[in-house]
Amino acid sequence: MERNLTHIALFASLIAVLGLIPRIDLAAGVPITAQSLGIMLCGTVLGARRGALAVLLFLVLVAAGLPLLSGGRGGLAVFAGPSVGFLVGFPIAAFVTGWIMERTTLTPGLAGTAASVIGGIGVLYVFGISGLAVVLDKPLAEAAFLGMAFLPGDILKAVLAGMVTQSLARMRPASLLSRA
Amino acid sequence: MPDRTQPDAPDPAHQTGITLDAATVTLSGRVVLDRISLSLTEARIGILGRNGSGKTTLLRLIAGLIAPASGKVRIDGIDPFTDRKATLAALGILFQNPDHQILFPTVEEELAFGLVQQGQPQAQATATALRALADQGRAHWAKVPVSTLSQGQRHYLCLLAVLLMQPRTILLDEPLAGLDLPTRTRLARRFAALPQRLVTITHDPETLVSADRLIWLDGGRIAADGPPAQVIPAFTAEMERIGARDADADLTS
Amino acid sequence: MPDRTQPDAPDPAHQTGITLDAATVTLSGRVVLDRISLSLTEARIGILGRNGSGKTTLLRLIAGLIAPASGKVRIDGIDPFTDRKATLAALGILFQNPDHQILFPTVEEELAFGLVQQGQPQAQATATALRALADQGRAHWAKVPVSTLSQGQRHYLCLLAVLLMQPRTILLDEPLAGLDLPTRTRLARRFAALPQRLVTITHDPETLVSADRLIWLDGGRIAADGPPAQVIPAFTAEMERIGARDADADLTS
Amino acid sequence: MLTLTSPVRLWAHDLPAGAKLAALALATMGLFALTTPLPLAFGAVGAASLYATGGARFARAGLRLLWPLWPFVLIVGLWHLWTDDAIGGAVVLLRMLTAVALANFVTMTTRLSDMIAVFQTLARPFGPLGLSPRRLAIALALVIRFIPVMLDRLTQISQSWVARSPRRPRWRVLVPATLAALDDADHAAEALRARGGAD
Ligand SMILES: Nc1ncnc2c1ncn2[C@@H]1O[C@H](COP(=O)(O)OP(=O)(O)OP(=O)(O)O)[C@@H](O)[C@H]1O
Ligand SMILES: Nc1ncnc2c1ncn2[C@@H]1O[C@H](COP(=O)(O)OP(=O)(O)OP(=O)(O)O)[C@@H](O)[C@H]1O
Ligand SMILES: O=C(O)CCCC[C@@H]1SC[C@@H]2NC(=O)N[C@@H]21
Ligand SMILES: [Mg+2]
Ligand SMILES: [Mg+2]
Repeated sequence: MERNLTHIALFASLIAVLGLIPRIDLAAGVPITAQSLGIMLCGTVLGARRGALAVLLFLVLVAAGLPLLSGGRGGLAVFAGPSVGFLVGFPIAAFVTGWIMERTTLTPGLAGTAASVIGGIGVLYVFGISGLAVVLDKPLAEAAFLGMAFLPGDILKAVLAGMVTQSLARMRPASLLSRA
Repeated sequence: MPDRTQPDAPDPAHQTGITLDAATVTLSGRVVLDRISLSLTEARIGILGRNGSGKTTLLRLIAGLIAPASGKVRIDGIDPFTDRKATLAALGILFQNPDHQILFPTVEEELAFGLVQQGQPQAQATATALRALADQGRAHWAKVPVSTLSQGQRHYLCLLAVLLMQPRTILLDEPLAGLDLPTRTRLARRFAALPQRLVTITHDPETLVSADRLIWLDGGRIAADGPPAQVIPAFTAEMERIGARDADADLTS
Repeated sequence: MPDRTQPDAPDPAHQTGITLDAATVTLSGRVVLDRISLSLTEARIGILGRNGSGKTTLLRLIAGLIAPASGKVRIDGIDPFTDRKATLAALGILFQNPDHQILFPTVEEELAFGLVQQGQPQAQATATALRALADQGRAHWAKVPVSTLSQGQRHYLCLLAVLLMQPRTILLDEPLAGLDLPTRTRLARRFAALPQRLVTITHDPETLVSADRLIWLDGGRIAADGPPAQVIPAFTAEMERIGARDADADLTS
Repeated sequence: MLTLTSPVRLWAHDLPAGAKLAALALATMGLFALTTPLPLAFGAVGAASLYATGGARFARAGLRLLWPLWPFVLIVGLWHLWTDDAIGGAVVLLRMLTAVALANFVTMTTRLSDMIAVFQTLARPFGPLGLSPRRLAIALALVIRFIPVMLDRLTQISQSWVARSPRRPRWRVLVPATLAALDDADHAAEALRARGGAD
């Protein structure tokens, strides 16, 4: 029980720490950030429910005013900004990533990459691009065009997430809660 | 049989040694080491000092892991912060906490890593690592996950990893803390047999009686510098004096 | 002035103490403690043993942090694994590493937490914590982020947090390792003044000469159990004997 | 840790956090309901005057928080000029900047602990699902506590790497860092249990 709580909290910290890796501003004010890698890892390591809760916990602290998003941004304003779709999609992306991770029998590495591509890219982009479309008052197709700028980076992150998950499966099998 | 891993390591006497020239280190805006000047050429050097006096920071500075805010650091003539390649051959460091040092899941990978970084092909590095393990009667460790080793065993692995790279100087940060008495005795014996220059941090002055030179750090400055016969009595007396005082005056930051 | 934080802590002599009845602990399928039976009622108890002998595991078992695979553990009649609420009043544990113990970002929150857990309302708990800090001349610590405290200061904070909960027994896992001599002297003095029952793990038998009872663990079993005058000489002799042997035979496994 | 709270104290600090949040939610919905530039401009002027009540220093701090939106402003501006739709561009920019400014205003004038208390209240209905306010409070504190711990770990890991390699570890810190997070989580779980658990 305690273990669930602390794993959720520590992975929320991990997302925050990944935000300190310098960001690149791009595509209409939505940054390229290593934090989406954190979202993927929450799913692949913690599994669906705990992964989503870790992301929610992180978002609660951001909303409460801590500058934990990349570039030291935070507060309620980020939920009114161009990233809002991505932020709303974060916990859902982690959940889907974890859900797939829990159900496939692929090796942890392959499963981690595949789940990250589907959850951490596919699902996340649906929300992120819809958000962009609403904020920019543009058709989805045009927003999607902007969103594609993130694709190369995010594919790299999904591969990394798979590799990290594979290593963890080898080094701390008991801690890979998604496969416990 | 002598306990030497590096039969062909260079003789420390031929090296120019470690020199610091008014080196100052600032961490998060705080001066942690204050214009330290030192020239270390001895084979066995000890560093003493209270918690927070700057011992680990000094070791990190010498190892080139942090840069001085001002002043100069040279190891055998090399700038350890900028010339990483040359520093790897000149100097190895054993971290205080093995958990801060170990990077890889298995013993074999951990040992081979440093060799690959020094330019050996992976296959050769792994072979060297396996040979070193076999030499120590620990061939069966090769595939063992590091996480199942005890604290003392992990500590020992870190030391092996450093020795395998054959640096001319080894920096040891409290190498015996938390180890049991037999392991301590054995490691002390192994250290004594090493041909390299050793710089050792400790809280136990007794383990340094046979050193060539002791440096006592206090609040980021050198409080004393000399042979053990001179530094140890002064250090011990001062520590006892402080220990006898009321705790409260001091633990308050 | 004696250094007591708990003037009204219960007298250990009136407690039934710690009893283990053939308690076995298995971790990842390995038997780490093997049918340990003990009845501890003394005020000062020491635990000795080599790295990996099971000392920390024994403390965690007594504290109810892990359950025995078989056998029974009771603290003052309470099962520490299942009856967490009652155990909080019976027993506190100081982890070896303060960073493994501290849970909250500021000193005040860390101190108040245990009291809230014991049922005090938040406001009252915070007030008690602030009073305790003021009593120790550290009122200015209240809002300080724990990450800016030194290792020794964090260690001290953990001790304060445990004492504030006024448990009848305190378990200490190598409480003095890595601390400098003055801090060690002071903490030892503070421990000596505590009215509670103390169970202390250490690698330094000298620090246990004044204990009432020593337990020497070896490979998950009790190798010796008795007064210091009896256990220390046997332990030291054996450790020296092992230390004199070639390292390889033993570090294996 | 740094927070985004205001350097100056003003009247809005004394309003209950819950009320400010509710007002913000209403205002934001209102902004998205408006589709012509004029009413949106009134909204923007309203937001600006809120900042004005805090004095020059407060207003400057508020403007600084809007700065990260510059790429958004640039792209939207260029795009609408290119598509010859200046009015549409004005609507999007006014709406966004006003909504963000209002949200920042609430963040700047509400203490972190008050904001967290509101979230705890909001979480109350989810108690039966295991999301009790008390657990939420402990979890939030743990996150804040472990961010600096994890940063230290990252430094240690990079130093251990650099000590044996001429190259920087870069992304390779990820595995040891995640491992450290998992181990810290196990230790914290034990420390939590040692002091009564989280129920
Ligand atoms: N990143 C940092 N930012 C600010 N201060 C720091 C940082 N790292 C260390 N310090 C401070 O620098 C001082 C020296 O630290 P150092 O680790 O060198 O001490 P030490 O002598 O090795 O102590 P110990 O015996 O406890 O290991 C301490 O007061 C410490 O608080
Ligand atoms: N999770 C685990 N899985 C398997 N073995 C474990 C686990 N935790 C500990 N052990 C093993 O149990 C034994 C006892 O460990 P314990 O931590 O109790 O030793 P200790 O006496 O406290 O040693 P030290 O003096 O090094 O702290 C060790 O051999 C250790 O490798
Ligand atoms: O910091 C924020 O404002 C939220 C950032 C959302 C960024 C999204 S996550 C998916 C995509 N990949 C990136 O690198 N950035 C975007
Ligand atoms: Mg140190
Ligand atoms: Mg132990």
